[in-house]
Amino acid sequence: MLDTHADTILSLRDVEVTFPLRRGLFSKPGALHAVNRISLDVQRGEFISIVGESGCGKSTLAKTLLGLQPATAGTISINGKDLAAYSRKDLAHQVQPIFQDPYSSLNPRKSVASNIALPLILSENPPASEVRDRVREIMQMVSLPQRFEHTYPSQMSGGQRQRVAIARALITKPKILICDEPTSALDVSVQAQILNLLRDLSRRLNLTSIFISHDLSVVRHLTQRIAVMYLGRVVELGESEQVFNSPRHPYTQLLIRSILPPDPTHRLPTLVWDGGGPDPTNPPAGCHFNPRCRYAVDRCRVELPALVEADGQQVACHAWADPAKWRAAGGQIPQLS
Amino acid sequence: MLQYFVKRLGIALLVVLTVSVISFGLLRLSGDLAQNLAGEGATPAQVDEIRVLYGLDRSMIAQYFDWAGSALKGDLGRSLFSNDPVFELITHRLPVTFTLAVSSLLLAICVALPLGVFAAVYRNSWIDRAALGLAVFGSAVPSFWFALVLIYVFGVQFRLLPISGSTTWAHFIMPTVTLSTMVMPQIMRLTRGGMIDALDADYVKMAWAKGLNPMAVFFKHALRNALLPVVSLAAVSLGFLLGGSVIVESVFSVNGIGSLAYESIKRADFPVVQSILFVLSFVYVVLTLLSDLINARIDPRIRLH
Amino acid sequence: MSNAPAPLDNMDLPMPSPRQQSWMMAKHHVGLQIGALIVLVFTIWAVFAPFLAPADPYVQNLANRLAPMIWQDGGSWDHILGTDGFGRDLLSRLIWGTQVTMIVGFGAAFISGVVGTTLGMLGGYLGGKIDAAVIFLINVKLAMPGVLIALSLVSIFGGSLLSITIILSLLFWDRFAVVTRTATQQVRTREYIAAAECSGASKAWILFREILPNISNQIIVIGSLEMGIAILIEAALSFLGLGIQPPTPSWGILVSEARDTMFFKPHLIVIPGLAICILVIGINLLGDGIRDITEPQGRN
Amino acid sequence: MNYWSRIMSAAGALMLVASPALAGPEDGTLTVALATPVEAVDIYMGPGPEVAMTANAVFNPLVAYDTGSQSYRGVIAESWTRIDDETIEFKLRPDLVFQDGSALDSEDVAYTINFIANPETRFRLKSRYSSLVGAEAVDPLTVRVATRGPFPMLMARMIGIPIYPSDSHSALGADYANWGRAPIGSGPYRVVGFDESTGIVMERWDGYQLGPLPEFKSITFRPLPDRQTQIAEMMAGRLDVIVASSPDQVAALTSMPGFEATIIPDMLVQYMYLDAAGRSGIEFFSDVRVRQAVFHAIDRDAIRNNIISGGTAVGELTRLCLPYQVGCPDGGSPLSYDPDLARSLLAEAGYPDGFDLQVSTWGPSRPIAEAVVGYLRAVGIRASVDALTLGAYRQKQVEGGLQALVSSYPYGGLPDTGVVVDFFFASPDRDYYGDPRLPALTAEANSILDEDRRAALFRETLDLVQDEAFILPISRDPAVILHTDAVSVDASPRGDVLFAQFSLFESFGTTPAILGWAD
Amino acid sequence: MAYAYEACGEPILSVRNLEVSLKTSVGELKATRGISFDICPGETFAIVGESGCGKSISSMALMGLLPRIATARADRCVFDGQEILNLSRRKLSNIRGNTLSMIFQDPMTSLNPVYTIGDQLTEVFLRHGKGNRKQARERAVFLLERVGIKNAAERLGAYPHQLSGGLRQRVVIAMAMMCRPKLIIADEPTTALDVTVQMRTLALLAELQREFGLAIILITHDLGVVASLSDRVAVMYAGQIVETAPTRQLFADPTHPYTQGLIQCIPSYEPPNPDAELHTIPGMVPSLIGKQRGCAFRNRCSLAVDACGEGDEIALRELGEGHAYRCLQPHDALVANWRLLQGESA
Repeated sequence: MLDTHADTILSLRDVEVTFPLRRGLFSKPGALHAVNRISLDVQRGEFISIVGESGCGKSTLAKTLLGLQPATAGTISINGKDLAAYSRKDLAHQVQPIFQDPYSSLNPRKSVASNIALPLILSENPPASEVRDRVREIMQMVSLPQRFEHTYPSQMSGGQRQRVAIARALITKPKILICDEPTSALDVSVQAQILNLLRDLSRRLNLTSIFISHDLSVVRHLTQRIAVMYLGRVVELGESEQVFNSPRHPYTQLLIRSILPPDPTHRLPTLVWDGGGPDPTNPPAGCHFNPRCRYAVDRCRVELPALVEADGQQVACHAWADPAKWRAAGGQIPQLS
Repeated sequence: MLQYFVKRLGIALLVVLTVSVISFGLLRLSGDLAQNLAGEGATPAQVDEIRVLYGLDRSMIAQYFDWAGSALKGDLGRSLFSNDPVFELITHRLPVTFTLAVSSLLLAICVALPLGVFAAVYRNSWIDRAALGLAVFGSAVPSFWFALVLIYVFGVQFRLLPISGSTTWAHFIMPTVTLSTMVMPQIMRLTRGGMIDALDADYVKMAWAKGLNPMAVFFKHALRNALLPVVSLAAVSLGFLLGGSVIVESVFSVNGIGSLAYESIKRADFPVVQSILFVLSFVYVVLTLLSDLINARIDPRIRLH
Repeated sequence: MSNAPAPLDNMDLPMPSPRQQSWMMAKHHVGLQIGALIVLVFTIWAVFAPFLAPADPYVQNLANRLAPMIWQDGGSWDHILGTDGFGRDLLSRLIWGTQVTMIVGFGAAFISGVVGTTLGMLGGYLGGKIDAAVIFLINVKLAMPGVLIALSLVSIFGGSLLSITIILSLLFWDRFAVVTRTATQQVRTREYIAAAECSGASKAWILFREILPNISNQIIVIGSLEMGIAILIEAALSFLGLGIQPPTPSWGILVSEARDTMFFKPHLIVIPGLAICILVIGINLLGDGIRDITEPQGRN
Repeated sequence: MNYWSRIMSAAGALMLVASPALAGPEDGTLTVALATPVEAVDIYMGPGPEVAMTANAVFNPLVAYDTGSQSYRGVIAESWTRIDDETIEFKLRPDLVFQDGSALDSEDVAYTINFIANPETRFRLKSRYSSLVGAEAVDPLTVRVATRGPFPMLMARMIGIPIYPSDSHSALGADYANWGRAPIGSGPYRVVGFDESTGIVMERWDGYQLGPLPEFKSITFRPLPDRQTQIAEMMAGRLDVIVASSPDQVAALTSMPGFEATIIPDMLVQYMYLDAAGRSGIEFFSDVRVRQAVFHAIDRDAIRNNIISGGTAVGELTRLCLPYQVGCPDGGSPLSYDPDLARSLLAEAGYPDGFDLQVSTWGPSRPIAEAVVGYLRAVGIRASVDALTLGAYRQKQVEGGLQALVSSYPYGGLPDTGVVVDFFFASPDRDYYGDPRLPALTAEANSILDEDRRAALFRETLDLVQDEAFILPISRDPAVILHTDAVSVDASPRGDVLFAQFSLFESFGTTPAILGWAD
Repeated sequence: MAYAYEACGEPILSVRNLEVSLKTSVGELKATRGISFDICPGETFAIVGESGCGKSISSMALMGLLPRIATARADRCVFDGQEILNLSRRKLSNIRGNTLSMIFQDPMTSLNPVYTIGDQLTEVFLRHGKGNRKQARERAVFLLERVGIKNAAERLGAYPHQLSGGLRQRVVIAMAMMCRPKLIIADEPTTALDVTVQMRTLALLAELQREFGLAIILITHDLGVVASLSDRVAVMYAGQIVETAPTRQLFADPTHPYTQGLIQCIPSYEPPNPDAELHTIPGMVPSLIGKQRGCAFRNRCSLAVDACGEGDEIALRELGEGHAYRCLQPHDALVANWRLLQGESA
């Protein structure tokens, strides 16, 4: 189903991450499927987004890609080599993170320069003069003035800190950048600065970027491909514009309808309360989205839909597996109204 | 909830068991009990006889299981010194110490809780400074010294209070006051800290925003949340007071478990010492379980854990 | 105006550096200053005891027992605070006692700090079975009545400076462990830890280079509190006769020795008692002050 | 006069004017402090001075020792004869009864002796009685006591063996440890209240047959372990009698009106010995000059006069034994205080710069050890006190860990020098002298009954100890009774020694009790 | 008058020149520098701005919930005919939760974890003497059902941690409605919620407002929220209102350079041009510590001139129909700038 492209840098096959759930002394230990059989190929230089609400497993996926959280099943390969086969230091040259919270992503006890230099020292341990030069070089690249070198994170604003975090991620010249909601804690005006910087750098350095976000509107501007996750599974995957213009999965449609544009003529849709966010420890049977889905039929409550190709997009929805048959059975095709 | 407590109970029992093994081993390190029993003038042959008579010639493990086996049946052995059953010695003395410890804890709570609440409510005011000053002084004054000063002032100079013994409630006043200074500062600080956190919490802002009066905000909304660590500390403190009353008991000649332990340590009466350590750790574990239960009453999040 | 990289020359630093900020707060923190002053004075006493003490604290003169203080009838400049029950110079014993008291207090806090911090950090960072073991150890420690254990241990191993210090350090490691464990758990979730892990940092590097500096404030604060308590407990053990052994001039021993005469020569018991009290107050104020000026939530 | 002292004396004056002692002749009740709580009024279960003080008021032994005439005299026994080397026959006084009205006869004596000699009964320090084989009632007033081999110290031991009523004691069975909470004896006081916390209350037993009735209608023994608490209670008027534990306590209280101290001499012996045998791994004490140097360095007079309560009132101790003890040789001259000589002896022996030394001690000898250490430091020996609990001390002693010991001889009051040499030289645990002559001499002295030969052996032993500087007799240690002026204390030599300072309330024959009301 | 757009008779809340300052270890921080506005009954008034602009602290000042280190003063602060800023604590508490209530940002922390939601709902009703316990319960059930919670009567016994974030915020909204308030201050009511939940919560607020005729002060940083919910809006920057207008007017004709930049920053406003940069506002918010001069935005403004740094503050310029802005530039120049910005991103 998924072709391994010649220039695939990162490849996920049926990746699963489960956490044991201990409910009580006498009950059976359950399992939380944070990431549930995800397969994905990322091309070199691609900017891909993973979108979903809290609890959908996107952050766990990020951790797994960073090697911080071992996958319970499936394989992840980077440059054709299994992630587990990389040593920590080699992996550091392949993948680097940018995290969400600029207030916790820098060590407050270290100066800006030593925060930035850390990956370099750990992986290459070059002489001090080289460290200094490379720190200055990378600081310039992210537009941090050199006088910030000896300041501490607590003296800086959120946007400045996030630049430090980007500099730190890039100092080892990694191939892949994993950005876990890097702007969600920032003000809009600063968010735009950071987004521009990220896009600019990934183009200039030919980085492969995986951008994780809960905000579809942020993602639309940046990325070439979008994967939408719901309760540990990818429910829709496709080219960015295509997903935006013709979302297939009811959940993607819901997400797009939830965007509030800065347009006073746009009125809030009247919607019935659908119970809100799902409980990842106790996902519903069948299609996980079925309790919130207005198109759901009996089949959706029993059978888990597979990810299928539909006009260049991939969708995990029974309605799109075979629309004609679905319609014939009295089903409605999900539409972005 | 039930499962949670079953698990806690299991760990608690394991803790008591470990404590008993450690104290048993520790005290056996201290040397040959038979030598002590026989006295200074005894010949080696006499010592050997005593060793056999008291069963001290067997292996440590056998002795431990022997002791632990009887301990389960409530028989903690006999004092080497007076030959009294240790269980009786302890049950005679425990009530005195328990009265002392509980009254000290109550006094400490009665003073520290309101003080902590008001210190937090009127942060940086004179009342806060006074409370913190009291806490700093209380945690710095050596209890034995404080006890002597009390004796001097109230016992000898003004003769308001009896100096020693544990016959009437009046006898307990000075020991209680002294002992409570050992835990009062901590409870005060913890209450204050918890209250400050609670008062800054959104739900307290919400309570103000609902127009509730200050007492309802402080005592209904803030204090109950601030109370969780205080309850745990109170349980730990009670355990600490039971084991830490030795100095106060000694100075005020209160014949409690502390002075029994002290006397027994001095004369190497290790079956008694070992059993006291065991009983106190058991009491401690029971107290912490109790505090968990109380906390579960206070905080539904624990209840539904 | 919209070309990347965005112009940043007007970026300024709105905040003073952490060190400047702490220093600014210290300048207004009366408690910290008083505490620091007390600790400094006593430390000087302890370090320079050989030069400050007017007499050898061990030289006894049974013919000149319980000599009065200088401002009492019959007092003399030879013994400014008078002499004790063995005719030894009380002032000298008090000054040398500072050394003993501070060695025991600091030593016990230091050893227990090293032990407790190591356990707490390991439990907090590694989690799982190791954490469960650390929690169990802490529970066992808490369940043992500390003072009685200390008394028993002193009766077994004797009351040398070293053994008292080690025995006391057995009493205090748990609080370090509890605090560092919680603090480590908090710091562990910080994203810079994950960033360091992504850069290939070893566990040791993360524990000692990333986590430890960030919990060091709390360790210092606990350390100061425990040092105060260690001093009090050492004094109490000595008071009960199961602490530091005479003629070593520990303050607890000075109080203990003065018991027979407390109603008649109260200064013998008041002076060392106050010395303990003031030193511990100083240490506590210093610890509280350090926490106030270094804890992030203490700012603003 | 400083502020505190002024307050103090004001308080003292106020106290004495404002409220007279609660106890006193008015209600006939005497209140006595117990430095250690008494768990049972039973000397077998709790061998110790405080227990002895209470037990001796309730029980009587067969015989007592008259320190004045230095001879044994009968108490429950009327007379005694030696049947053979291993047996003595006691004739009891007729018509004696216990406090519960039951007859005191040979059955009770035999029962008591057999109880303590029984290898199955458990109590501490049982080896004291290990030379007793048992006793046998020949007729209601005759009892024979058998010993293991010739046992010259039997009479001395007998004064420490109170007689229990066979019926009530045996009824307790295995719970004999509870005996002391409701004991029944033949002494002048009955226990009417027993509480470990509040104390023991005794009432005069008007049926007492063995001597004049004591003056106090009742006595309360209050456990007060802390020294300053004892003083405070005394000053507050809630206590009549303390057995003083330090000269400062004595000086402090007697400086105030209304309090007196009475000294009863010769209770304990304070001594010091050094590890001449090298058991602890030090070798310097194997040189006699070093031992002499240590002993020369110590000013025994100053210690006695300043550190030992009542020390000013007693003479120098020249021997390890006390003068009233049977067979204690006179003479003896311990090494004089001469620090210069001590230094030169040390230099001569090759230790001009001294050495590190741990002076172990335990219990009440600690201040003496501290003073000794002070003197040793003055001659350049870097000594420190190693204060031990009883258990740790015994352990260290058995293991050979003592470098030097300052201690007291705890069986004071047993009137036989055999007890002394037995204590010091019989047990290998205590042998830090390394001289085989000492145990040999002791063994011989304690296995024969010939008093003259024994005295000669004792003299030889103690001379050897003095010449070789094995043990330094530091001081005789009196008991100082601190009391209000409502109480009188008769400290003259008397015929009722039995842990003498602690038999304050019993009287034998015509001699009244040591304590009484002042006129 | 720029403060009120429509002649609504008596405004429910009228604020003039509200100043809040904080004492910090490094000096006095002027969190707001004289803000003024009126709120008419039944309207939704949005205050929008980035973090630190003083929007939240103003609402706290109105509620009398300022932290200890903060002090507030105002020329006038009249709610429902009563001056509330210097009211005694007792009188203020009679208003709070009664005619004036508040919704906090984080539903996870704004409910007391140790009491049931029923207890917390009825508490405010009983406090203000609106009826007895039974009536309080009935009202609570009614409101819970109204905010879309099923099995409302059962849910009264639930503890907050048993509810999801969206449900909790509904409980908080119901709680604010318990005493039929005239004005609700909603401080970032949906920021902590997931996007799908946010939309539904906002829709609920809009419904409730229509149904009960409430006035709402909506404090937010999200222009999307402003656009979909509010009638009028005030844009705050560094403690000042830099522009105020009816919502449609503001989006149609954003005048202040900051407002323009803010709107332009939002990523998805126009269909994207893959090669265009997002619009940014360079630099960062100035420190509010110490005395401020001139326009606070001048160091980030492309139109800044020397005069922007002079004087105590820039005067508010009226454009009519309740639209006013605080800038030295004439309206024409600003309109031109806006065109330029739009062209650039197109």
